[in-house]
Amino acid sequence: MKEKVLIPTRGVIALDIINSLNSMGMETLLMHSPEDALSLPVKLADRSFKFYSSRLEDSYLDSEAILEKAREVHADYIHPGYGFLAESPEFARLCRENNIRFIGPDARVLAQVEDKIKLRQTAAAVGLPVLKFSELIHSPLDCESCDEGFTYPLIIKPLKGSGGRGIRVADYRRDAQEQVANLLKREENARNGIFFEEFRPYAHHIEIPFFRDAKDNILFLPEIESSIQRRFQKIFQESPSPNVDETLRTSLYERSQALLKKIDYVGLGYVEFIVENNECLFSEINPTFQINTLISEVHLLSNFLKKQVVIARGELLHDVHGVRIVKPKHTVLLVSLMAEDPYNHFLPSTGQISHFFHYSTIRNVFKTTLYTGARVTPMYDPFIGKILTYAVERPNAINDMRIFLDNIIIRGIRTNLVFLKHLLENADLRSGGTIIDFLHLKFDFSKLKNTEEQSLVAAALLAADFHLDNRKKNYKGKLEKMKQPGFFKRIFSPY
Amino acid sequence: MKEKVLIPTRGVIALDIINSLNSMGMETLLMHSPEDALSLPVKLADRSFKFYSSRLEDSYLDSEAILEKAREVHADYIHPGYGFLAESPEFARLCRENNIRFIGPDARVLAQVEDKIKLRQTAAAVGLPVLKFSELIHSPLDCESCDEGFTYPLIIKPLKGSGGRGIRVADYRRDAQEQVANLLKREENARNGIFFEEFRPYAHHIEIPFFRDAKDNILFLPEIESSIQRRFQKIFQESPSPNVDETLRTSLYERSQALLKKIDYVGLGYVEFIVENNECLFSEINPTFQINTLISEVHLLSNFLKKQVVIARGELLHDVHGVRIVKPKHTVLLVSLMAEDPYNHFLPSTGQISHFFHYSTIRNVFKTTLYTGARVTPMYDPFIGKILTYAVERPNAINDMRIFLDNIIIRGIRTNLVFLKHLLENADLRSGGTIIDFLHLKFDFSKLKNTEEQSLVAAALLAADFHLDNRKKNYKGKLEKMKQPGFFKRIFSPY
Amino acid sequence: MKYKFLVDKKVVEAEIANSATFHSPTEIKLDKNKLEILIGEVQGEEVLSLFVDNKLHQVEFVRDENGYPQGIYVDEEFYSASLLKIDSLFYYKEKPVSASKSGSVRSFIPGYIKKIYFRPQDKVEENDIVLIHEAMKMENEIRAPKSGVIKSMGVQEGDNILASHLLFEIE
Amino acid sequence: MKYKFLVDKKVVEAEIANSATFHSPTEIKLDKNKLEILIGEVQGEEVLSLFVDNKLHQVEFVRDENGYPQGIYVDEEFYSASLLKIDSLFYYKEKPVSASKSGSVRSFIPGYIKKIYFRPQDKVEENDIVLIHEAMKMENEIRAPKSGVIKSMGVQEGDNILASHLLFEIE
Repeated sequence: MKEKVLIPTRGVIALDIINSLNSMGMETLLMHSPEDALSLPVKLADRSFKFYSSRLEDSYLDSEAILEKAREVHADYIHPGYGFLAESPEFARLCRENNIRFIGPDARVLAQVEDKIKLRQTAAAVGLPVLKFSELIHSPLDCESCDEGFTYPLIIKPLKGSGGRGIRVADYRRDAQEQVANLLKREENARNGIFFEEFRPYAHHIEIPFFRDAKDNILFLPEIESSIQRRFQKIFQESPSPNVDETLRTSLYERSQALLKKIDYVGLGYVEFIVENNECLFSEINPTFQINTLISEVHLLSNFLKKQVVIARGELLHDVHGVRIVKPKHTVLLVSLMAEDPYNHFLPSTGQISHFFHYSTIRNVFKTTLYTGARVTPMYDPFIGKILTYAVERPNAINDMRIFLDNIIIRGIRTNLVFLKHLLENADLRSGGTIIDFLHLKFDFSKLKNTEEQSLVAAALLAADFHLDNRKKNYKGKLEKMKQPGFFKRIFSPY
Repeated sequence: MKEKVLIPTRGVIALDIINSLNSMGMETLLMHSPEDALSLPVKLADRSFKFYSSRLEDSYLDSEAILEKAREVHADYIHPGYGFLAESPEFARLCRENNIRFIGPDARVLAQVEDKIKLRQTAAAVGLPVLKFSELIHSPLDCESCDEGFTYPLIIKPLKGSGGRGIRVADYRRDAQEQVANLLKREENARNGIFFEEFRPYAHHIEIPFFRDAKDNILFLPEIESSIQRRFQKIFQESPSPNVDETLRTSLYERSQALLKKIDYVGLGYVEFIVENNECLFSEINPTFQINTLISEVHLLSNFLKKQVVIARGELLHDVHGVRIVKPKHTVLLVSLMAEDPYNHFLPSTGQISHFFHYSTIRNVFKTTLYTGARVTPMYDPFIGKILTYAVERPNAINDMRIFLDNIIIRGIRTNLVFLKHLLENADLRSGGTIIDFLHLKFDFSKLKNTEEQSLVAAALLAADFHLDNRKKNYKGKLEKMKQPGFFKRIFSPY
Repeated sequence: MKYKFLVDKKVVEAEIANSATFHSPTEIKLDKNKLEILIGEVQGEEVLSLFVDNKLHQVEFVRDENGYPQGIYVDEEFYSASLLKIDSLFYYKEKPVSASKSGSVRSFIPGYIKKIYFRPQDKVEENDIVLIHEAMKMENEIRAPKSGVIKSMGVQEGDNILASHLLFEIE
Repeated sequence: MKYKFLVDKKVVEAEIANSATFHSPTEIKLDKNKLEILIGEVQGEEVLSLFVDNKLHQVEFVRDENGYPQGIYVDEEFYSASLLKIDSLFYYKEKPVSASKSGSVRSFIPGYIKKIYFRPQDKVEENDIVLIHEAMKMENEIRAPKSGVIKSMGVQEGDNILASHLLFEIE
């Protein structure tokens, strides 16, 4: 009798979970919104159940409906993915009360990492330097007192919540006050409060992935640098980081270990640091399975989720005694494919995929929800795929990634592919100069187009188009005014 | 200035070559038949040139046209792929005369391996046990004398030629005579002759991939077992072989080394042995880049073609001094995707791909010429893709492969996917009992269908189809005779 | 309603409530078993996804020229099938008459004419190889169905032909 | 024939032989450069592949409602473009009049109405945030274009809307 796992989540993370669990011989039961009825997870899951509405509150956030289904199908586990209910202590508690194993840290741990200020205070208490933060803010008026000792620009963050949601950068106090006012309009922010945090444009964003069990056995994986972000969404990630040396690495591990022991964290997680020069400041802990888990799987050469399930069963990490640190054999890169139009302010681009093609090569993984005929809806996150390459030498990993991007064709929506291609050719990136404000300080968006040669090709094609059109018209004996010029079909795709 | 490589070949091997050369920073110039004008290699190559006709003699076999184009575009190299001109000493000679580097062994070496009987005699002369072969046959009458000492069934092989083309199995003498008569109708067979070879259904087909340079430095890669074949086409390959132990492996390497030294083979190649019990009999040498080169790349963790180019330049293997044997870290599997209908005697299936989808996972490569809209023509080989998985434990590699096959959807043509799925569940295969006549002796083709449960699902769907149709008809008030029954569209695909 | 099918030589009876539209999960009785069918997404007339016991299946119906089922592919696996009975009324299917003239030989799959051994007016014995029809790597020896004289050749060496192309006629 | 384009703010003149059909490799003169264009496969009216100097390109034309080019995607990269001249005859393009009524606010992309802060008849100051329009993870604060009274609300909280959906009107 297969063990049953209920998966009330969507997108690429749902694919990762379904795929891992299938290969572990477990039965995957997906819950999906009506909007997602034709999505890839529905096609790959063993069974799938539809929420009655696509409103978040009535679907992926509806813990009642999820638990009811779990009872009905006798699910042994629930894997919440990330976001949605994955970080909710309340939901973890409800799962336990229903005797369903929640795949993730328990309610106690989630509650501890949820409050970002308390967590930093705890970290400071065990001797970790922490990223500077302000008092809790409940009104725009608090800004004056709270920004004392900060220099603008600074970051405004909700006390709770994740996934970059609601994070803002303020350039001066008036700006801060306006943004605070708007953020406080959201009920959960008004309830929990928000706070200021120092903004370090030249620092690096470093994550330490780990597993910890109830007997203080810890498995540490190579650090992941995810400095390069757009709208606080990670765009380019790599592991190990070119900006972390052995000394720094050791202290990152030691500090993580101390904090995790202090809060007795049990499960999978990511300790996040802001690193600048030789300073490394603790920022927060991400307690969920993530997009970049794939990176750690390459380092570990095994299925990451297996360990998550083991710990959810209340067992110990059988292959870890004390502290085990996995050493990287490769440089692993991960880029995020987004349904955004780089030529229109990266606005979300939605629609149906008319052509989708990719040519897979060795030492490369492309996980995406796209297929020919798939629909990208405005309901959700523009994140539609991730691409991973790895090689012993960092430059080779970058080259492989660059080449692979040329072997992806997507028609029907606009994506950030061109942007990614240019990013991978950026000299600072290639020399390892990945910093938090990279896209403003190091990336020239005007470069998004136009080698001289290419614009000649464009001109030639435009001319050919008109020329053939003329001939057609002449042939038909209509020389006067062109009604509908243009010979080639509007969308012309060789794939 | 990029070095230019002319690539007068097609299909998956063309993709491999283009991809490797691109990643080496070389310019890829493809030559393709009109039939292949929309094929994937055309889309991935830097530049492509069309042969004027699709007849083999006027396209991929037209050495004149190829060399003319090579001169015109100032190609530095020609990579012939496999088959076609890759094994022609004549073509290799012509390339040299035109000062174009032929990527492959030179004319002298190709001539030596082309004649299968001479080569076995040479091998025997340096002390290798060889696979039993007959005198040369030039007429059906020769059969009586030539089958002396053989037991039927036996194998009939052309003296020259490759790719399983023209190989037959004869069950008794009269059968042999008929088949010989037919084979001799082909001009090249009449010229070169054919011969008998012993058929060993329970033996294993083992290949030793190697690189050898002019200073007798040899790089040996882990042996590949490719016993399981259909119509002498490899279907399932694995490396290392579960049927080769260390002692045997050592002697395979030693014997290969002795033979290669004797004929002073320079370049990439595969020494083929037939292995049964502790006997290992030399069969032939394949001098070309192959489908299963991908397997060796996983073992070597580097681009195989790079070394082929180095040797084509007349240089030495810089990282090999004396004999270097690469030890396998994984079990690597490779299956062949064929455009054949397993429910219709594996007849070739041709047409346009209406849906193509695959979901790539880690430690897995899928190289295929398919894309949504691609056409599979009857002109060529039904080989349309290869799928590779690898894992430390053989059973995991098999499971990963099995799961990955479920994540491939192909509509518009029939493929051997179902067959492959069943093959991977075969108990003998899983226990490593891969033998040359596997499909006749160990595989139950009737098993290609129908778990009890599944046929119930089929019945339910048929009933639903009719039922909805009835309702439709009733609704329209037509109860009498059904004209066009069936509610669902003829082809109904959720992807 | 009751439907009786022959599925891979096994007789299966299926019972469905008359009202069933499968737009909500609906039970089908099959002999001693039960399965629940649900139509997922629909686009115009076309059903885009179909669930049996909440499991999505890829389904392809193979029908004869009258639209009656000859078989069905479920998740790539083929099941021969024919309808025997709807409720109590038996169902008789009229076989289509295949229009093959003896003596005229057609290609059964697309391919390439590799070699031709006879010319029009040549005498042939039954079973002589008349031509080699190559489809992909397979060489098919096309033989004379009967002894006689080649009346006409429908192909030349090097031709690419489609399925059921006239190859030659014997009189 | 001579064609003059503005491509990314650069003027480029292209010259093509009148007879050119590009079904055989055909040269185009561009200022001091030359490029060879060849149409590959054609299916009916549609061109399936196009080569420039034997290199296959993915091309997508963006045209205005009259079919005139506004830009072109070449291998995913976008080039703004407009036609200036054909041979000697200048070409004037008439701009389409956009039909936006001041005071009535429409969505610029599809999305989801997260929050509404005003009701019809409410007074609003210019620049007040009237509603939050969420598209994917982005929250767009939709503000009042002018001071006045909310005449009508085109949406409710929780609505999923398409682009250019009427959000509200101010009088």
